Amino acid sequence: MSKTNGKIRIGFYICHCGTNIAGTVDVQKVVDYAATLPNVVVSKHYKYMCSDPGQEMIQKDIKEQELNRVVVAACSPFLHERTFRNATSQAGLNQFYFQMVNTREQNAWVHLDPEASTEKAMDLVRSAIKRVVFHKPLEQKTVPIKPDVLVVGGGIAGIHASLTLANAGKKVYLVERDPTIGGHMAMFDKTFPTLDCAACILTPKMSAVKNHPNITMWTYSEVESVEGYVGNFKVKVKRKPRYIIDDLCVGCLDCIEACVYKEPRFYDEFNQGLSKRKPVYMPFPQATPQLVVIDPDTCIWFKTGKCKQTCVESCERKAVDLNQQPAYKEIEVGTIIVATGFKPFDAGKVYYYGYGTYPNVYTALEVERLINASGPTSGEVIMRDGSTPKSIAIVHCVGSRDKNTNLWCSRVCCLYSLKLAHLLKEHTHADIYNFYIDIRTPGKLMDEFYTRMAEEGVKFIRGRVADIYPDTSDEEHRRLVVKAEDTLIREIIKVPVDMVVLSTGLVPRDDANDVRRLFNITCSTEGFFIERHPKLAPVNTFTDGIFLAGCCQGPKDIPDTVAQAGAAAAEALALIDLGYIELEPNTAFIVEEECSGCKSCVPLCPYSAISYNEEKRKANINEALCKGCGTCVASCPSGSIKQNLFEDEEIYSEIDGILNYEIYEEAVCC
Amino acid sequence: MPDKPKLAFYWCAACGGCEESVVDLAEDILFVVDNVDIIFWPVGMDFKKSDVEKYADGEIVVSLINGAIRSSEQQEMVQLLRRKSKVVIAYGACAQYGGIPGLANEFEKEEILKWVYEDSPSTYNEEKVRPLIKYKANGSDVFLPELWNVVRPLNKVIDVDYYLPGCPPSSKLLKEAVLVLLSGKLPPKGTVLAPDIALCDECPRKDTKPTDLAFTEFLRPNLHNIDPEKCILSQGFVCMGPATRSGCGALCVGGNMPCTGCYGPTSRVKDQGAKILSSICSNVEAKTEKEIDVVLKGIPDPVGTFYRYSLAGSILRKKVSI
Amino acid sequence: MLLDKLTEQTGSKQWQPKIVAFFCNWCTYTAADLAGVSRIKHAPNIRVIRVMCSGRVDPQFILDAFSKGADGVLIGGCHPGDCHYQEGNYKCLRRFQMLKRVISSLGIESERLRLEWISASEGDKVRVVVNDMVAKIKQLGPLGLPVKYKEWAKEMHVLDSEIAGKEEVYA
Amino acid sequence: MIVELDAIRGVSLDTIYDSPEGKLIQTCIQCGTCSGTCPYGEYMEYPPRRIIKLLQHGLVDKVFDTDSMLKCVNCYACMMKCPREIHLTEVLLQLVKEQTVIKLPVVPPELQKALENNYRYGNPMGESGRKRANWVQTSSVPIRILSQNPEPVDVLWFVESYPAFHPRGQDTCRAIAKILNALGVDFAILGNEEKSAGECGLLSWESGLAEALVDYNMAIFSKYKFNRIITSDPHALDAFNFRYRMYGFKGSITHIVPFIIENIDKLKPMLHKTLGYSVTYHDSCCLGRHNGYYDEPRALLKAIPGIKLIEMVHNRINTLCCGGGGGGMWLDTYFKSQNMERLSDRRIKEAIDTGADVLAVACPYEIPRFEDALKVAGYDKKMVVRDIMELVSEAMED
Repeated sequence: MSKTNGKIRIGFYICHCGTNIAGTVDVQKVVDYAATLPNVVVSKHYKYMCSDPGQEMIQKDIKEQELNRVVVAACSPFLHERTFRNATSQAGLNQFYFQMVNTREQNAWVHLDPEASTEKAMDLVRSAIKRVVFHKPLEQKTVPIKPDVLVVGGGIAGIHASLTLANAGKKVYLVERDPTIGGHMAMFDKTFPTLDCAACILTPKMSAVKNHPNITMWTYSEVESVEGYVGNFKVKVKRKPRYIIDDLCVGCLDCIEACVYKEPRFYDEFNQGLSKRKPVYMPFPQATPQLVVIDPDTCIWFKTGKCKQTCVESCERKAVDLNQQPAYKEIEVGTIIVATGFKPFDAGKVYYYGYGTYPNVYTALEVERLINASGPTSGEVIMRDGSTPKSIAIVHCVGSRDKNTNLWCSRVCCLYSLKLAHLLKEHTHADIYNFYIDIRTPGKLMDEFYTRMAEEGVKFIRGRVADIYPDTSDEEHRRLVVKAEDTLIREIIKVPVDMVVLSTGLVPRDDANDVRRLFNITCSTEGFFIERHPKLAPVNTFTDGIFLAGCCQGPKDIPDTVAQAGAAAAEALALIDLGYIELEPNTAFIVEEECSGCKSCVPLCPYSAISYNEEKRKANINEALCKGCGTCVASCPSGSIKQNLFEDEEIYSEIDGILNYEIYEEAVCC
Repeated sequence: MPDKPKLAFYWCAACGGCEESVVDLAEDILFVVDNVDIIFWPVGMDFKKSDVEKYADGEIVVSLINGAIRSSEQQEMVQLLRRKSKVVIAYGACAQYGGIPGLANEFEKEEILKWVYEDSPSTYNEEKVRPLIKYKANGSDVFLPELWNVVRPLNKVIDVDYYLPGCPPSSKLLKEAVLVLLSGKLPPKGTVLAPDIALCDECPRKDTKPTDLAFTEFLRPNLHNIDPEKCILSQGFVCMGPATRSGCGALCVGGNMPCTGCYGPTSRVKDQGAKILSSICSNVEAKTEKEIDVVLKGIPDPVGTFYRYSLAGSILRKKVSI
Repeated sequence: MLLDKLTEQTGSKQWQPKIVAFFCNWCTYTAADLAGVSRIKHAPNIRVIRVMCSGRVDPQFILDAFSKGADGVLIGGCHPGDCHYQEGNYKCLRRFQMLKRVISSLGIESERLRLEWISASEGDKVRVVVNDMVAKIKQLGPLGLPVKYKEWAKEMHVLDSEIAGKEEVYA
Repeated sequence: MIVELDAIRGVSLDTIYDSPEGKLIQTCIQCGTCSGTCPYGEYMEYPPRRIIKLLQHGLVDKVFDTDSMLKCVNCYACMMKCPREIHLTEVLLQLVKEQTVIKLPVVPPELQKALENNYRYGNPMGESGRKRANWVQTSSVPIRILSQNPEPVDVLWFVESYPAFHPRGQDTCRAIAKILNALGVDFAILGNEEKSAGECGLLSWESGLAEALVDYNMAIFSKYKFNRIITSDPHALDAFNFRYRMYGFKGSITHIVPFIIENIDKLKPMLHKTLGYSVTYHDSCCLGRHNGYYDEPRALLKAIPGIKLIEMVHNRINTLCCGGGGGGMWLDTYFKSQNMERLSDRRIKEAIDTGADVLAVACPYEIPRFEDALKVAGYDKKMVVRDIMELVSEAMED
């Protein structure tokens, strides 16, 4: 005979989490208390509930004690709700007969007073025990996953993720905003610590993307809108007009030669403005795809409507089309990888470093171009005033670790500063002074690289640069004086140098907020996208089916970026290969005989899941479209919409439990 | 005719409309009179309290009590009727939720007395005389009922078996209720003897209501004309219909006025006012605090609008005094 | 006796406000978790009920919590424009603006009901908001509606005994 | 970067770690920006970074035996550049300064005198308080003095000691009176009732004196009805905005430059004279670095017809101090005795390098300091020092 006899039998468990919970919450007291509550037949504590023995204990009790409800007080449900639900269902109970109490993140970790903490735990445990009574057995919802993937951003992260997926046989759409893929890595000269040439390792991957049959590469394009959900996103991509017909252009560059501007005179983005380009240009020699682009902001035809259009005439293949309009592509994908990258910190924001005021103050990215063999000076370090520096100061932490700009350490600056020190020394034999706060070189072969630079004679001065100003004592040469406290020898030093390199940090892109909204993911206040869990789900977002790769999630170097891109691709593949994803059954439904057909709920649903049935004169919710926010439930004026997992009774019982309402009941009977 | 079931009517804090509704039965009242023995009906016939006291406990089969409870006398009378009756029905909105008298719960008793006996424009009372609960007249003590601080629905004072909603209940519902009671097939205790679905269900303008409701302003029926063909809510007038039980046949809408909610909420709702607030506000179009406030200003008295009949029976019951 | 016990619980020097919070799953609940992971200490007076979206917060829940003894109710949702469900937070805001008017005309200080936009990254804002709310409610003192209801009911009980006396007079 | 005044009220070196400021100090990364940017950093045995480290190790007493903090001129450079936003100038250095002056075997006589004068006469130069409003008689426009006519007034102009007594300061005062009058501002001054607000840095040497002056001036303010206070002295602005607020001052205080900028549309049509000067503007530490008024003075100068503005190498947040703050005004002799370069000398070199005709300022200390420095450099015939208000007034002439 069943012990349950139709009765509710609750098993309650509280986890010590080592001392994480038990150090603050008196778990014995909570267990003793829970045992006195109605319907509780088992009340236990254990060192680690999420461990195998912990789970087995629950399963054993479910079977032996014929439990039909389980409540576990442990960490956040985001961490282990799934674990305990699985344990519950493996013991033969519907997994939704389970309720979790957040006793670690939202209790033990944030409160100091053990008494208050224990009392809070008891309130929430009582609340969960009351709630779980109303739980219903539910089935999980499964959603099929479309196999195609959208990768947003064509830097090294997007390139690597796309190739990984394409090599696994999946169809990939790679969308890049700029006219070429390659991102920041394409601008670098060499990479630390191995000093391999960035172009040599990147360009083969760029052409592999271009030539891969499974990759549709859309450059000079932007994602306009994203609708739908994991498994079935509908994405609209805008292909900006490059005024060149892709299929006809062979990259011969004749049109550039023919442009009415005889000399290049506009800011060249790829070379950070250190050289000039024409309105019609190829971003850089290895640009992928090998297509020129016409920039309407500088082209005289677009600005004045008057031009001889020599570019059009020059093209034998008639590839120049000045009337080209934006084209819109609509695609359906099951998963999305966001790899939108970073932006270097705007060095002008640290006003006293004189960037933009003194021509010989450079940013690190400018120096990358300056020392690059295919850069504006063909790799010779010739400064804006035409001279070659004999002494160079490299200023670390520009815009980083500073409450006035950005708090974070950008992680790569120390190492690229060392790299630039080496390359500048190699190119100019100049004296190099690195002004640093701390040298941070974690990772494989990184500190060895630091040692090597020291051996090469690069000078290191521990002190943050406080002021940079022209050296007035030297009237002809106008060198720059770099002033700082050398904190190790405790002296204020003024070092006259010819060139200053500002090692700027990595910051989120200006439109991070728009991108975040577009994909319905979250970002920190500074603008880096937030991963689902910093350790256990580092490439997932809070939105199922959308993954992160590269510096859009936070500053990182190339190896980590590539590793993360691979991980994001693997996460997408895991979904695609399973073919479906299980979702919470927290959908809303309308009880037809209760609905008066007042139609108030219909406009509330952003997913158009609610429709009005003209025949029955009632509203109806399409479960497949419902995302389970519960807004219509709260709004239904006659209480005729319910939400699975969040029914009114369940929430009322939580409120009752928290406030221990029984003690009042006698008082309020009449 | 000792065998006919005994029936009592009583009124508490009410306007008298519920009593009228009994008369509204018209010729059907004869049917009622034929089948029951009305043993107490202060409005209609001359009975005394002592007449009721004479009956044995439970001897009265049904008491239909209308009006809210706000004085010592009303409490005393309904407690007496409860003792003497098998079944007590809260009759009408006031007995069920406090009704219009329940809106007095927005004020303190002293505020009310001061207004009525001193400050209202039509009052002339220089000595500020107030009624006494007990005074001597011709040598003997005379008692007046004491006004309570709180207006209560009937079920906060005595145990109530059934509810007949409405201000007043429609005669159709009353007749159906009487028939059910006479048949002896009693519904579960606590039942509201009206359909458990909102008014829109039977509203003649239901089909004119759009599915893309979005409020940009709220209008008041005393200041703006109502289109007699279209859903009143969709024109921007607060209509309580979506949050109110049906059963009246959408009488007010038939008279081109919005529903004010007298039938109370459905059984699934604890607080009618909160629910209609939730629904109507959710459908406001504005998105910023400022813009939202501008639109919501069109409802100058939210408590009086959303809780017109249900304040005393709502979750919060009454203004909290310090 | 019971009343004394209740008063003791809600009115004594040891009185600690109890705040019922409704946090949306995606932003504010996550932020509260982040506060935990970052060990950002804050007042222990808050009891969180997780809902998927601030749009799920039925005004009835708020009133219910007050009537059952909450001294304050805090709703936490995603910032405007950031709702995981696009617009649930706007719906919450609209109801909130009206509900504030309702409760304050019924004598409940509007500071007892608070709506805050706290994004998943704003762990520290959880601390700031909770501490601030607790401090403000401590200043206001207990709301203690259940105790008040009990006090209101007294007028009826007091008269129960008087009725007995009066009946004699009537007789 | 605003210090929570409530949080530091009553904080001492012993209790600083219990204050929110103490938490900030614990986050110091010893980067040395403070010492590196300090104009006298190279002359200090314990520049700010080392003071912080000593404090962290409980050894801060060592600093009191040196004259390091005597050399702090309250220029706010360390504080504004600190990557941890430690309020060095506002909090820690003030506390160390007070201890330093207690421990000093001999207080430099000039400083001693200035402190005494402030105490006895209500101004640092030792002038009779009864002559404070004498300059009013030389004004071309009528100026209301509240003690004579205590009717409520819109704007109370807090004149301060240097403008009231120094001949060049009085030039500025007359210019301000003329401008306010032309703009139709309802204004008045306290006249002889006014006492020095207590220059913010000077106050830090002597908290007793600070309290006396704060109490005095706040009592005077409470006698009259006015809507806001303006002043031409950024040091007074700082004193009111920071020191006075700690003692409960709640009034609105604005410097004359942003005040005029509020009325710039009304002023512009009155500026009909083309001046034709090339001008370089010196950002005062208190007005610029500490209160963030970088654009307003420049906007005002640009509104004057014919003025060409040239920037010095150090400007805005990176400005070089004139050396007059933090008591520096009365320590020139002491600094000279220590073979320290006078900061005003250092500053005018940059001004001369610009080739400008006029060095424009917005602080009453700077006129005498820079005029003197130009004289020493033998450059006083080529460049003149003018308060912005003087230039505006000049442009208003027919």
